Amino acid sequence: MTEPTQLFALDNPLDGVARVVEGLLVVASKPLSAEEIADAADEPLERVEAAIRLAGSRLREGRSGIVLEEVAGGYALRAAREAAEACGRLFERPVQRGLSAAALESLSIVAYVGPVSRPEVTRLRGVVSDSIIAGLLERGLIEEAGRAEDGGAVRYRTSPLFERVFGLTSLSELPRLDELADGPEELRDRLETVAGLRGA
Amino acid sequence: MTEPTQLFALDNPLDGVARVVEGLLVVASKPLSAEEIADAADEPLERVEAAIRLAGSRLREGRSGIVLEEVAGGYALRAAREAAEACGRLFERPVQRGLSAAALESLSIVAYVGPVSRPEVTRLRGVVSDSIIAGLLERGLIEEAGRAEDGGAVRYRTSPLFERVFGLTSLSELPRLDELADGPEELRDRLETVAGLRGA
Amino acid sequence: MTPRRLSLDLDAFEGPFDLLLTLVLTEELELADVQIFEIVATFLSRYARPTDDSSGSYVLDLEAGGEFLVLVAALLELKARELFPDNPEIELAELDPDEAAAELAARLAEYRRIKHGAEWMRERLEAEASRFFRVGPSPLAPSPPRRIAPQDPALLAHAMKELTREPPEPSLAHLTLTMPPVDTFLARFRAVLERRRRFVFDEEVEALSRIEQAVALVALLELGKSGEARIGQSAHLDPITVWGGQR
Repeated sequence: MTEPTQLFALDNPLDGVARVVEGLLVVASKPLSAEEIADAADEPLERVEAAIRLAGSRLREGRSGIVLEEVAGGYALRAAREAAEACGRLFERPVQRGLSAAALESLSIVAYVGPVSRPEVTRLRGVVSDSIIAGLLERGLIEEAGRAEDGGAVRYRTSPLFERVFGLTSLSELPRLDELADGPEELRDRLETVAGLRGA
Repeated sequence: MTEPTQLFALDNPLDGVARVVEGLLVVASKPLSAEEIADAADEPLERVEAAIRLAGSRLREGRSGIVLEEVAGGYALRAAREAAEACGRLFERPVQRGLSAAALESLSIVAYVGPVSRPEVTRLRGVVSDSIIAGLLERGLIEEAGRAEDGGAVRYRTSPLFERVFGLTSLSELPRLDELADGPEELRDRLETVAGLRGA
Repeated sequence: MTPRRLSLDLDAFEGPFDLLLTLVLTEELELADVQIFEIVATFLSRYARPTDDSSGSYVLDLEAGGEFLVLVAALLELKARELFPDNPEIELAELDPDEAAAELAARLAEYRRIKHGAEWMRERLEAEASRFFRVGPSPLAPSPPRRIAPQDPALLAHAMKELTREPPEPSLAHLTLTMPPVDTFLARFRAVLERRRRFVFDEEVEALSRIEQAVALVALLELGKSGEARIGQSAHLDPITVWGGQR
């Protein structure tokens, strides 16, 4: 097998720096800025920027299965588009049958009382709920709905996926809870009271 | 800038599969076996094995900053050794850093004797080893391997991360212990020699 | 210098050997945490010296060695007992010296191999120090949404009902007072009256709890009602005297 890039490597004095850039990016688990790379490589920023361009010219669509991409926050490696289908199969996850009791509790609060923030869900459930909310976000069942008026914590509402999973065309189709409370405000008050009783 | 590999890519029908291999490896978070790659790429195993070799010939020390290696029962990407200094400045090595002599001794027991329980490690070392085992578990170097047949203590084995950290393709690459030290017979001979000398 | 004063610098202990022995015997130091091998190594580094004939042999101070061996043997036996408290397979005392030597050699050989394995691993780690790889997810890995099977909205309503249900009142069941049966005191007072003509109730129940005293008083009133005893008190709040009556 002929190796034309070998010649090319000898020709370009930046090649060593480009290889260091590639090495750093393949180990990183978050995008790296040019400055971070320059500090790590102990090279001047301009030289590193040129090396990033050189590495990018090698690691690009059609030429390599590994593509160097500029993203928010710096540079990172991704799979080439021609590998997308294979990557999709690699990361495919089995269908999840049910939701945990904790997930259902938090979802019901977001659905009936939302939009609510993480601290509010924690207060209304009486249990720290950060990781549950993160899980619901990751699964796409809830989404961000801006911050509270006073500029406080980010609040969440249920997503279109939530409606599809629960077979609803809108939140107004949720089972009614008339016997519990008259509207979301009253429900929220009631949850707070009960959470207080539990904590006591 | 001339791009000789482009021509080469057109020449080799395996090149597309090799790029898919590269794409899969750059996003995977653990080594992938040839079978896993073949499943994801939807290609015959032999073709994938040839493509892995082709990708490996491109992603190797001296030629690329990203190196394809065979490790822990599969294939994975790592940084070229020439990027090690830069990587050392940017990345922590929480898994390897500060493994004490006691931890290495316990790790050696799990690797050679495993699956093995905490009490067995304690017996072999002659020192209570519970906290050391807990530390190895936390670093991800060992993992649970079920309970002993009699439903007794949980037993441990080394993890794929252990093989990756130590750069082993499999545990069978560990050197044989009888090559490393005397067997009981030789040791007994030596004890007796010492006893004989003292008697003289 | 006697080996008792041998200065030790171990993971678990720093100081003279005899202090270590004292701490072990008073159970202030876990023998399981002590590497006896390290003690031996320290001893040898201090008391063994190379012979003058460049043969590679060592001369051991026999007097110090004898005393040291006795102490270390005792420590080893203690340690063996601690490590194998209920292992019926280890009957060290029943082993004859030959078997014991074989067992010891086998153990030592096993341990030496493991030490060699650990040494190989340490060297390997050093050699692999320049191998860096990513631990954790790739920053641009695809993250396909996890697919979720259709769910019944009634589950949400149920979860909300459970959340708004007031918790039950805290149970006081565990605080229920346990009362001794009245019969116990009836029998006890009858037994006393068989031995003595008269007794002072207050002295008899002095050591009991308030609950037991109350039950004892019920028993006493029972005896008075049935005519088995007469109860008297010289003044309000004075000690209660009890006399035997007719059955």
